[in-house]
Amino acid sequence: MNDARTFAPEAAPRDRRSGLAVWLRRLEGPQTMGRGSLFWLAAGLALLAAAAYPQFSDDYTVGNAAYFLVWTFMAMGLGVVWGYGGALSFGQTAFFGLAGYAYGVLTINVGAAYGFTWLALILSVALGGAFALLIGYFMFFGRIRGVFIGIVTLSVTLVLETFMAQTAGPQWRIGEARLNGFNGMSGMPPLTLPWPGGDLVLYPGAQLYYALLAMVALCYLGLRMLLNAPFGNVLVAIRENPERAEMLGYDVRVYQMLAFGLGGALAGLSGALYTAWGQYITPSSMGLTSAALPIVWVAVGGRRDITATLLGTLLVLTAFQQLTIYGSQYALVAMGALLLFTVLLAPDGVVYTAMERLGRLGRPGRRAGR
Amino acid sequence: MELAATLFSTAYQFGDAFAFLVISCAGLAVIFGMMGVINLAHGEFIMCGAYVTAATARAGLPLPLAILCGALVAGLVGMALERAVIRHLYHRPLDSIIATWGVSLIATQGVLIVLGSTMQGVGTPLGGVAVGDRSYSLYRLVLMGAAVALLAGLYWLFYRTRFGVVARATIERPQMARALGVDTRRVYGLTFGLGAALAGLAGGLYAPTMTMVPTMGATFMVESFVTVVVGGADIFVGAAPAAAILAAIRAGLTAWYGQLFGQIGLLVAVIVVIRILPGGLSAFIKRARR
Amino acid sequence: MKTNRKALLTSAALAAAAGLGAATALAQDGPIRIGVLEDQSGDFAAATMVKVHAIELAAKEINDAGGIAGRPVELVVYDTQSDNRRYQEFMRRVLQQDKVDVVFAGFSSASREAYRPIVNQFDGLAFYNNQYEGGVCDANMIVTGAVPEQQFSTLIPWMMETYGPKVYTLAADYNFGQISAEWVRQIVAENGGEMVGEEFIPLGVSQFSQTIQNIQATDADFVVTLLVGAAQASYYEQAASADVGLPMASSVNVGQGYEHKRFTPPSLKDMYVTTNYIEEIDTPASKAFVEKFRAMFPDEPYINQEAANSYIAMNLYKQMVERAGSTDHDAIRAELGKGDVCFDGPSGNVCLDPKSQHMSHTIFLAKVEADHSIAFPTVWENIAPYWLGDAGCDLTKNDPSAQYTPSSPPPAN
Amino acid sequence: MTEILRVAGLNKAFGGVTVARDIDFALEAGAMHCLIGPNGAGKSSFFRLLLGEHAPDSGTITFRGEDITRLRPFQRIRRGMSVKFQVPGIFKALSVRQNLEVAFQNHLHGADLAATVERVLDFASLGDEAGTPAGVLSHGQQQWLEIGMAVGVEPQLLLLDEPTAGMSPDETRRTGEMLHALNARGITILAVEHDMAFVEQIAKRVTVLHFGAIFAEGSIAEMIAHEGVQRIYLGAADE
Repeated sequence: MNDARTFAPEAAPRDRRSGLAVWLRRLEGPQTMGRGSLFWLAAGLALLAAAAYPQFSDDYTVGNAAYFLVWTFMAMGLGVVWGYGGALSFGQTAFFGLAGYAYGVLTINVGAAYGFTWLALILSVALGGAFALLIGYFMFFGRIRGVFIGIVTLSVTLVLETFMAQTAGPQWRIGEARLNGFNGMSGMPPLTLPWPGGDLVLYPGAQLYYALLAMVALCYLGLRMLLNAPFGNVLVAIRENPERAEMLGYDVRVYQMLAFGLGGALAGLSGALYTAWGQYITPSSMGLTSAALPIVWVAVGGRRDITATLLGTLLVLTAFQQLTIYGSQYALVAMGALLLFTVLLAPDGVVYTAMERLGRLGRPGRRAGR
Repeated sequence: MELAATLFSTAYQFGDAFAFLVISCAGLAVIFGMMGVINLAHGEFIMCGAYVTAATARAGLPLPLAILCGALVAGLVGMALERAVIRHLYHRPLDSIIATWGVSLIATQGVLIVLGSTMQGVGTPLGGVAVGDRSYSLYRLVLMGAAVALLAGLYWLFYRTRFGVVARATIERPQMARALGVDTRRVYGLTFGLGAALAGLAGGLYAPTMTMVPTMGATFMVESFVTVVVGGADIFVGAAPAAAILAAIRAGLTAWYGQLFGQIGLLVAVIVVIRILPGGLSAFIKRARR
Repeated sequence: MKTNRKALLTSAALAAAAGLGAATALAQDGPIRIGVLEDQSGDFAAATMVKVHAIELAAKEINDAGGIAGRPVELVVYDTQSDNRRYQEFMRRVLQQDKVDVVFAGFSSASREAYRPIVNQFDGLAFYNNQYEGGVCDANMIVTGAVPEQQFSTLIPWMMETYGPKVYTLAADYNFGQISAEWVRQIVAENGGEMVGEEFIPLGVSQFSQTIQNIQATDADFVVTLLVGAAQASYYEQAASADVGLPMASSVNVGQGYEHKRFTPPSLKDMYVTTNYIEEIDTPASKAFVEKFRAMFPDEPYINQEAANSYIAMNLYKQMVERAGSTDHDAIRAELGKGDVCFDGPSGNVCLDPKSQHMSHTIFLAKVEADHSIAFPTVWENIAPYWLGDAGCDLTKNDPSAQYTPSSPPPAN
Repeated sequence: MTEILRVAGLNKAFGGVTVARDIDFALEAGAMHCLIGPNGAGKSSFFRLLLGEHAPDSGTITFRGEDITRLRPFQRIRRGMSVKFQVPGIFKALSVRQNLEVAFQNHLHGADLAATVERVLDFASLGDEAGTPAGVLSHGQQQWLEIGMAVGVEPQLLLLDEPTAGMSPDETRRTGEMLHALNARGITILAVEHDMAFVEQIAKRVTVLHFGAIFAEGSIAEMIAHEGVQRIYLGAADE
């Protein structure tokens, strides 16, 4: 019998580059828009501008910007699950809420000393991710697909909301922490950095803003690398044609479950940060309206590209808040109109379309050979 | 006598839950089951039907006519919406979710701005009837009858009329239907309008029993979705048994453990059914029948 | 843990002090800025639009009469869309950016709990002008709405005397409903009555057939309905059409959501509500208030107790600032601490209680007749918000910034 | 020669429709074998059973000496099966190169991956199209791309479902050459095909399916001469 290794290289030179270099190379790639020095120059300038801007602004505006940054993690997570993985989750808020409550319970019981709030943050995110993995296992290994994923996830978040809303009584407590039903849990400390000469409490303001900005930048770059890694390629392949992906030897279920877990962990990160930001978390943050919001951000921004998702989310959050301030009663009408407009005229998302028009940034799949 | 009264009470509770599920889900089931569109503005069609019913009834129209008026107006609004928005989204089901949600936002808040935060309702007609030592609302018995009539009517429409046959053919094989000279766009438009009209009918039927506010449609949403999902794509084979099963779950849990468990039980039932029967009850029943 | 949190708060207050302190000093001669965060859209809009109007009415009156201590009043109004997040965003905005002197904010208890940490962080002053489940012991909050001890210690004994000792409670399954039900239970027991049933309804439930049967299965003399929101309000219509026929007692209906105006008679027949104000109250002060209100807002559907509370709160604030000679919160609270901050307004004479910073009320018993007109079988004058003070909350001594309930009272010290 | 695939007593029915009836079938390693039969004969269903997309009601499938009847599709692929569907199963939004990378990265990494991609591009005559989104390739090119995706990762057995459907005569001929080249390198090929000229070009042996059962088996010449085979094909043509 002949050697069946038909196309495999006989003596290809081994790739000697270090793992880090490989990962850095993946900052650019087919699954993400933007490549070349011009793009990175623009990105660097944007980061610089974001870093410098508290110097020219007031505390409120900076705190408000920090608040917007809080939500971007959930949006990027949904971008991965929906935009790249093709599974529309209507229940990211379930993981958001779970992690938010977990942060509250942990920090109320243990306190903020020795930087414990950060450990609590990590534990909460892990819990959100683990719960998402569990739900993901249940769904994807149960051959649930399409719109039914949306319905299952929505049901999960509504169950959590309905349950949490009735935990007002004193019997609903975990250690020191009262769940406090519909009125919500409060009294947890904000994120606190151990600092020589006294802990640094990250109230909404410049310090929290910088911490969040760093986290958003890291998370964004990390996702770019992951999406351009084999994992991202397979995820997109599954979105495009799950049957074919399976026939290439991929366990589609595992990839989808992992993507869903990642999305859940990122939603959890937003949830824990939100709780730390406002020192407050309610069941209504897992309700129908809250559950729909991330979908709106991602849809309007653009789900097919992580950069569009990030920028779009910030844009939509700002626009909606401004509408509420200046549009009074008409704000919700304008939001609805914005959604309709997006879906009908810029189905790939407003930011995505704009970026594509901008052209110079290049687009996935247009490289000729390497 | 005591036993008969208890039996009646149980049947009444079951029938009441069943009627609510069937009536509120019919419009959604037609639109989702036949067209594959998840219509998040379903609740707003219900609200539309309820508002029109209340307005016309208070203007002096007899209630049954007012309810038909509500259904008709909701249906016309639905056809207009289909033409303006939904038509462009048939090949993008996830986008149609977002678009209909946008419509729902506009409708809810628009009604609030134009008509105010609340509207006077119409009282529940017919009064009560005593069975044993308890009394029951006669109108709710009428609703149960309406639910059964609705199912029968839909069956007749889709299996015994020309429109129904053409609609089913179009939805199953659009290209083929087009090749046979069917104006498929018109069929889609009419089907969506029918779904909207059924939602309006639900609003009209329940208008006399509920508070009239712009957000009233939202209270129907969870139940309708749950029923449609558990039922699966075929509304006749699926929705009716789904409504029956869910009504039993809901009425049972509510009676034994209270409203909280009734509510949560419904949602858990959905998750479990989707997990065990991905195609819903209708796919399961069809397979078993073969 | 507690001390730890306090320390955090102090350090934050210090951080914020520079900005805020300078602002108040500078603003001394400009207008007095009042933040208004109320739901003008979303689920609660029906009951809260009128609060904004009441504040606008009070502001106009104050400005026409020369302002507060000669300074005009300026309103900074935001629509919070019945969304807790908007409360968080806008409370931060009014305190940090608009630098208002005082905030009038919140309808639902959840919204209050959402913004309270922010008020505490910036050491702001907020008026919560809503009837609620009680128990907020927070120096930064002044509450003008009625609380359970004011509404139930009057209502329940009267109902038991009039209709009988057997009580069925139907309550919304969240904080307000559960805590109010707890009060009802306690007062029924104290008066030798019997709870024949208690049922909690999740928010958003609109179908009540089973509940109606549960009530009929008991031999209740009357039903305490503590239902909240548009969906749950469907109960009355459904109960009436099933001929339940029992009198109802409530602390939350009519006075807030004017259900008797919105529903078709006779679905609310024989409902008894303790409220501190509704527009039907037939006193000269009330009539004058309604007349002024309708002159400015002719289309106002209904002037409810929250509208009166908001109007009263504006006038109380004016009085305290003028007495203190400053908008400084400590100076204002010092005046409040004297215990004689009172106002004779549309609902009669009311006074602020220094210990809890809640308000005393004249409680009217409103009875809904078959044609949905209102009768007032009785009136209780000058009912104090006694529970928090008795339970151990004393804001003149310390500030726990917490919410207590009868089953989790302030820690004994 | 060793046996690479054995199917024994395979049965499958959907409701009342039997798509596989007592199928016994074996394939020698290195063979180039065609499945023919009229529409609805169960050819595609047989493939789906082999791939594990459908679970059989009874019977066993043995691949390289291992019972794979209960394995999931991706597990069978990892054991050396590979498939090209009738409808091009490529990822239209990805470029040609990315399609190949996705296809191979399960097994290969870094420079190995790059080198293999280049070879397959060359083999499938797609070197000039590497950066083009696969969706805009011609029909024939899409088919070749998919064949490339199917063979890059050293499969033992390649399943082809109508590889030349919709191709021009010239494309069909080049496809045939491609398959011979693959077979010469040791890949066993099992193809479903309608085009009898093409079957003659590639197949040594042919199996005829009819109503889910094996109707006849033999060389291509035997099958063309077979009276029964002629009858079912003519019968099918009447429909």
